[in-house]
Amino acid sequence: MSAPDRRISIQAEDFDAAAEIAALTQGRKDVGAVVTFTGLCRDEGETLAALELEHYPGMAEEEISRVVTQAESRWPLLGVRVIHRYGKIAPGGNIVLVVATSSHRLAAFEAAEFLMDYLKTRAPFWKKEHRLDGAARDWVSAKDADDRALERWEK
Amino acid sequence: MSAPDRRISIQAEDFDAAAEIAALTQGRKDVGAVVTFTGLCRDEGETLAALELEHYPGMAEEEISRVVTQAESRWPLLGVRVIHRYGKIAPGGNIVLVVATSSHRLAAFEAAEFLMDYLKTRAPFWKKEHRLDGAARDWVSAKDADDRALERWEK
Amino acid sequence: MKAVYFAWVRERIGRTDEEIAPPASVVSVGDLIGWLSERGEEYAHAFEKPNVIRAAIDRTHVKHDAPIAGAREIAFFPPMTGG
Amino acid sequence: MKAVYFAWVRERIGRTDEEIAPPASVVSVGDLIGWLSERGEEYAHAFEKPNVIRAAIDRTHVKHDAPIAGAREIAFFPPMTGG
Repeated sequence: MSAPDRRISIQAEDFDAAAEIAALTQGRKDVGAVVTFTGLCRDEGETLAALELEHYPGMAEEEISRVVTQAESRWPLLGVRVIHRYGKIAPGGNIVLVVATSSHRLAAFEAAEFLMDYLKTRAPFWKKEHRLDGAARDWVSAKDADDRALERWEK
Repeated sequence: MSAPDRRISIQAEDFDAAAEIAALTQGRKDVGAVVTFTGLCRDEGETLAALELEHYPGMAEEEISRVVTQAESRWPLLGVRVIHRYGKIAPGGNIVLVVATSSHRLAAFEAAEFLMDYLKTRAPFWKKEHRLDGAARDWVSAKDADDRALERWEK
Repeated sequence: MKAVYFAWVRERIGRTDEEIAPPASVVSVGDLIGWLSERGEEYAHAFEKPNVIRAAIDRTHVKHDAPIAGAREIAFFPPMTGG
Repeated sequence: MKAVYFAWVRERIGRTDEEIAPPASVVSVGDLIGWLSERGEEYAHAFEKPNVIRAAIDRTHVKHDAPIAGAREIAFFPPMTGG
């Protein structure tokens, strides 16, 4: 089996999920399952002007790379895409994209979930909320639920 | 909470995953997670001319609708798309699309997996293989693994 | 009532659907499979392993012990392989 | 060695990075957090709850008991909230 088609990008620019899926599937007949996760900036209370994402340049790429390598060793993946944006992102905007392709659906689903659980808790990114009323800018707190989500992979 | 944005389609035509994702996310700020599954026609042995998908018109829509209703009652979903193609599909072509959107990633992931597990075993579709050499056309056998995948939701 | 057939059940029987009028002694889906099997070689071939045959009454999956009374459309087919 | 700070640790300290030269008695990441806390109010504020502070040595996550010997770059930051 050849090495999975892998691309990791930390970027300010928006991404195009369809283009990433096409790059992982076009011209090949071995991909049976594509699982795509897109994470977006939410604002249910109509109070958020933007999220600002700070990251640790260099380490972000390296840490995500380590997590992707773990996923590749754990599931028979044909391709992986991870794109994580930084900078200011307005409500409704894209934050993160994970695409995992495999011959079979269970591998693609599990790998995509694993990648997201690890990105949430190990990739060096921090979110700050900018409020519409210009009030205190708050750093988003880490969630216990995200730490718990990790536990299912540690077996 | 308003009813989830739901669309189910059984069609011969190809689908556009990006257009479905856009329809579920554009102009709204409450979607935090989009999980998309695309199932494609595989041919690792270079022996397949096409898969032919037969379905039970009427029941296919109704059964998928029942499964989507179950998913909506089980997870806080904002939107669901299920598109299942029928007719002849060449290797590399799209067969099925499931998109689930939610505020949170775990709900979107679980709902998409649940929908695929149920589609595989309960939606009235049957695949027949057309070989390149024109030899016997075989009906694809159901997999025990697909039945087992269902068990995790029956708790 | 109408019987409809799909995939290799349809191919073996050689038709997509037909009107059937089973006698009153045919109560369940399983009884109906047995009754149909007697209609000729093609039916016997289609239903040779009754336990792999799936059925739906009026577009809803049912088990072989389901009663057929009141059914308008009964479908027979192999295990599904979509998705 | 170089210390780098992110998110509210960076904001409280008021700088993104700096060269530091801790004494030989500062052996572990935890020791370094204690030593930095003594450098002024802004540091004391940033590190007031040492157990919530995450650290990385040369771009790899480490625990507070990790030795700092040989490190070129040590980063301090709150729990991550990406994804």
